[in-house]
Amino acid sequence: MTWGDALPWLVALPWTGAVLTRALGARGPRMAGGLAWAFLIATAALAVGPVTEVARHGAFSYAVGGWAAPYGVELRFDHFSAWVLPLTLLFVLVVPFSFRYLEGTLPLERQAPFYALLLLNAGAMIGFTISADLFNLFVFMEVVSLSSYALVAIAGRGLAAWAALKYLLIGGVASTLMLLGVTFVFVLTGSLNLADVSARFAAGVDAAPAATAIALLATSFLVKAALFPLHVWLPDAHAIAPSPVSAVLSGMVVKIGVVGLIRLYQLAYGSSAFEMAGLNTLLVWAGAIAIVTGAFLAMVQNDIKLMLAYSTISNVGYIVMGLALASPYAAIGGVVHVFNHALIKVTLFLAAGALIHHTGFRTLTDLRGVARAMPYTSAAMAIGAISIVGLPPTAGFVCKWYIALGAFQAGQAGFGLALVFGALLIFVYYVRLLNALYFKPAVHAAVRDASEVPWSMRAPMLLAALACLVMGVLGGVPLSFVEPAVLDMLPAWGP
Amino acid sequence: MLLFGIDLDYLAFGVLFCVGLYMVVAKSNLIKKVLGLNVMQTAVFALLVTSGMIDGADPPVRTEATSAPFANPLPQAMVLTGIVVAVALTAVALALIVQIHADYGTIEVDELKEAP
Amino acid sequence: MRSVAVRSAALILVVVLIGVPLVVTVATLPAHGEADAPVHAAVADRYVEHGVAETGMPNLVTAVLLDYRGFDTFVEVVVVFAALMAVLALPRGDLDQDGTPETGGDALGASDSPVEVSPIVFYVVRTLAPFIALFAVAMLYRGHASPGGGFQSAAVLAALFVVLTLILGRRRTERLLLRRARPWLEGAAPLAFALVGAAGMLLGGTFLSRPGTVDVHLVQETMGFALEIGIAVGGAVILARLFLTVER
Amino acid sequence: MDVVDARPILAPLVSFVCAALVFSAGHRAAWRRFWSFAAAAIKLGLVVSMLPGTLRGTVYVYELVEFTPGIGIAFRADAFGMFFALVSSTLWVLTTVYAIGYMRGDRDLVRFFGFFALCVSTTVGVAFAENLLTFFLFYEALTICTYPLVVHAETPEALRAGRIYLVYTLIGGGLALIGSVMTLNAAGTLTLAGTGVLSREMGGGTLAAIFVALVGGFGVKAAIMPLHGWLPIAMVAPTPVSALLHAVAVVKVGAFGVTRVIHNVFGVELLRELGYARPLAWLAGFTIVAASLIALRQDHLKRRLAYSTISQLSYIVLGAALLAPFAATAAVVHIAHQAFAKITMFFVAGAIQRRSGATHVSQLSGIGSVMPWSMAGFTVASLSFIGVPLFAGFITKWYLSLGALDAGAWWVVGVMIVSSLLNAAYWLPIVHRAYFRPLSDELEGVQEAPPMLLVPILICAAYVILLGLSGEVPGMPFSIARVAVEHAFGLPSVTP
Repeated sequence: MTWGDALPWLVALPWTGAVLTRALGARGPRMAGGLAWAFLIATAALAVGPVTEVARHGAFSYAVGGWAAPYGVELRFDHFSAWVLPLTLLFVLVVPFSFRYLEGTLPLERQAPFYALLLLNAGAMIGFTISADLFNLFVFMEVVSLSSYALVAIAGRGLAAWAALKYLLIGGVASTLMLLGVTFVFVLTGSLNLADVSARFAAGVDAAPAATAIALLATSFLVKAALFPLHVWLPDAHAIAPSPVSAVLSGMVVKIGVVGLIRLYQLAYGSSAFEMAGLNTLLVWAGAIAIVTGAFLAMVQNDIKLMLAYSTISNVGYIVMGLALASPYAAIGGVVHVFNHALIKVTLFLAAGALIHHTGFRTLTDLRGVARAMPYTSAAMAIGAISIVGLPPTAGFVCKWYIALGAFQAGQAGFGLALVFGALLIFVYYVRLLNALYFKPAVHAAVRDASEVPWSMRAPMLLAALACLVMGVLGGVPLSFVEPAVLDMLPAWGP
Repeated sequence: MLLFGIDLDYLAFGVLFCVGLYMVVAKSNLIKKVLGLNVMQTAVFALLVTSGMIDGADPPVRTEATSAPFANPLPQAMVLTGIVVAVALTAVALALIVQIHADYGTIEVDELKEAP
Repeated sequence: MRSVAVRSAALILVVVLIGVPLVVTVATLPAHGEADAPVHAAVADRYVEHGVAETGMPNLVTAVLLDYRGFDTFVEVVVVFAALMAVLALPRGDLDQDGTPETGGDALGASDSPVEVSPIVFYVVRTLAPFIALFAVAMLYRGHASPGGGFQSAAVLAALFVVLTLILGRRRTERLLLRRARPWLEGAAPLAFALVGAAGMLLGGTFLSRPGTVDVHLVQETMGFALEIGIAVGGAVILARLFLTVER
Repeated sequence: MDVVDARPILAPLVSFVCAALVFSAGHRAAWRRFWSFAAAAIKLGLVVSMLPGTLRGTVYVYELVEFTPGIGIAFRADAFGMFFALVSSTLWVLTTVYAIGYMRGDRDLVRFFGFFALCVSTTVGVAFAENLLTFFLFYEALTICTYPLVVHAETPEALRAGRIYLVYTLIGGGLALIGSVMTLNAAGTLTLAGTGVLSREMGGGTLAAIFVALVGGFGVKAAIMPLHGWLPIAMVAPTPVSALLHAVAVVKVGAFGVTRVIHNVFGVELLRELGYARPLAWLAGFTIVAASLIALRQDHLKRRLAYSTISQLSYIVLGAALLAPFAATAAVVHIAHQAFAKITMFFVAGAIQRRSGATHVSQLSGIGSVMPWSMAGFTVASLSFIGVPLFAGFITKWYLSLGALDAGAWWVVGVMIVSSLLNAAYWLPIVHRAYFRPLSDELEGVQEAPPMLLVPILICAAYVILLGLSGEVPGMPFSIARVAVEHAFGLPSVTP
């Protein structure tokens, strides 16, 4: 029984949990949440094994169904897949938050499908991260997207359904492009296994269709990751969804696009000669523009959740720019930010959800002076705000430090300067948020005497906020995984 | 079978794909958009299945009646999965459209845009 | 209606910017149709030569679908389950959860059926219903030897359910879905895969593997059959529920 | 030699824990005072316990975490760091006592004392930073912690001051980040332990960019002339905040940073070759004179103090920029002299405001008769700034001039003389108005400052005199400064 055997169960466990939550929840809706939480904790516990295994002995793979790699589906757990553990732990934080949060938004009998969808989403994201088969990635991406569309539409009336449908249509087109990319790769090489395809690409395959295949796959992943020009669907979807869902969407689901991009980099290793350089410069510029416009749009919003949704677009820009700068430190910065940003965004959305849930207001002007009534929630919000902009000693700073370093190392000092000053100036606008919470007198009575959220909502927020600070100072742990992951990805970038 | 120097299957795929994409982008009726999405997916499935075909080969079911050159079974399995995914997507899309219609009484994008 | 400018702009965007380059690059793909095309290079010949021997399924597509790439099908089945969860989670799903509204008697074309039904259709469908069900079961049973399989029979069963609902009305066909067991039936497919996967591991193999020597296919067939039934039943119930929930 | 010891990290940690305690359960005033005071005392004890070792030349090192090779968070209590930590922890004890007295009955005290403790923990963190990354980490954390204190009053002007403060300090932070990133990129290491990590063959362009970025970045907090705008406006903060932050913590971090860059990042020899320090010295000289001229016209007492701080800070920058051992010693030791003198003045200004509500110099006529002891402290501090012998200020000016002569910078002596005259021109009238003018009617019935305020004033004033007299006595700031400078200039260790 090697740790490889645990890999399929990392996916099957949450999914079985989803079915059981749905089935048992239909009878006793109260226990749906608890059951879902139990399954997620079990998955997190299970994930510890493979993560320690990869830390000790490096990447390992597992042939599902007993068929060797190119013939059957292969699951591969490399250093980057260790992202599975923090992903599950963040879910373990989000679910208890939604116990009390859903009381106001979802009728009892629809809570079981809600938790089932969360579990399906978690399992699919884990699956996407550990799968090493192109078609398998496509199907996992579908489960992630489908559950995300549903989770967006779950609470609101018409407007949520409309936002979800927009998300669905754009996501559907992206999935079709991905399948087309997979078809191209299949027609060119006849195999679907990532390593095998990469070897066959390296062995030489005619350039034009291979470039189209990579372009198609890249476009599809960038739509799912909501990189700047392809981000249109994100703000409405993430702002309208209930807050725990927004936390999951902005924190983790968006990162699945980035994971896809990284797998594409590893796939394209063989054909790095002709178009990787082109893709890199395109992505660096797209990332830079994403940082600026995302942050600018976030600044001008008055609705808290819209502000956070736009700042997700800006942070995806950080990650993609870090990856595309093709220098070791920049890539480390980009990859670390995949995790750090998830952590920060979960903190922010949970805190925002708690504020909205207890005061009923969504805009900064209405939420003035809420810090006196809800000190813990505002503290989590403040720590999140400081981290999102990337001031030390928070988690957001680590990525900025490394990407700036990588930018200088890659000789593109301009991006480094833009990155540093772009982020810092934006903090002056995030001060608007802090001023509103702390330093302005309360306008509405509901805000002045709002009660602090119950502990089942407060504990996840504070834990996430604490993790934001701890990961800033003790960033060593994630970096011990990210560095090897980046080093064996480096050759993929060619000139 | 070549037409204008391009393989007929590939040309058919291109046309179908563009029709589907156009429907998704330009049509204002939501159901037509979802149909457009289906057309696009069908185009990709068609390309996928035909790519595995060998001229004059039998379907990949090994019985006494069928003989040596068999079509490639892998793309057909992939298409089967793809179709099921397309069904699931369409089901959710239609459910959303029904929800929108219930709340706004319209499924035209232009009218929806003015809605509060 | 949409202004002409928007439509023509979309047309140009689609056709010129995406359509033409797409067709051009598709044309550069290696011509298919020959046996030596790269598409068959990697894995195809193994499936064709040893497929029947290794999986005991003459229908190679089902062999690939259920055995070689069984994990894909597991994920795919969960996609369908996720679609049902999505539809049930929508606000309109409320009414259907506890009980369907009590309407309509047993008369011809019950009042709660969504369409008026002519007597001819009513009687033809009633007589054909058992044979359709039989055909679905046959397709399921022969799935591993001839074209067919779990999904196809699920589709046929669901179509049958829809037709019956049209002529008999929701309340009577609702009972077909065994209210108490319904939530479990919906999850039949994913559960089946999980159980078969676990069984594969217990018998010493990997997840979803099917131990069995080249000639003794007993264990393989039972596990394969269990998956097929799971997919058929799960798929049919899910599709039926999707119809009921969305149709109302 | 380096000794691995946990104390360099325990010192910042103590006040961090105190902040956590105050935030979580500080609602009861008694507990809050107890924790603030206890943390201040423990921190001082920790720092003093390391003093004997530092004088013997031992350096306490503690590595917290290593992110990737060459990049990590580590602490190093060398002589210069010890000097700055000693000054700030001593003053934190006095300021805590003063703040408890001054802020009684004010609002949001939990937030005030919490962030107050956080500020000092970051200041000591900066003092003990082993590399530029740790230095930058605490440098920016200090900005975040001081913001709530600057906007404590929550009035529109306070918020405006806070925003201006942030814009200045964050641009400084950005510059410092760019500088550190370029240093790491060029030198491969960020350590501040050696006497300079950069070298000539890294190319003039990058070296110039690094110098401008780092000195500019830290210069914002050191309030060198073009970058000083935020300091006078931030005077809107309550007096204990102005006293500790704008006389000791925030501004000294800037000056400390500039000196670190000159001594440990570039190294004295390299800067002599490159000649970048020359324009910095001119800029500092200009700031000294210009700030004093502006201070002359300020009627608002705290703004006059602010401009005097700007001028005094440039003494430190000037001393470091002259690249001569004596001037460097003057620079280092002036951190203490200016801190104690300026904090006394702020305490007195606060006491006057608390007692009589007077904030402008013109309202102070005859106050010496009603508040004799406070004004006595004020007078001592003024004499020190003017540079009268037997007071701390004299030693700085004396050694600075000696260093200037070594470095052949004659104009510096002129600047010293002009600045002394200007100081006299804007401090003596206040002393004169306080003691030799009849008591103005608004000040009728004003009593002396309450003991909680008066005791810190007198202690600081006494310390100013002590510093003036001590000179070579081991254990006193001057001897620590000498050890720090010997390390930076690579001189043989002169002390026993």
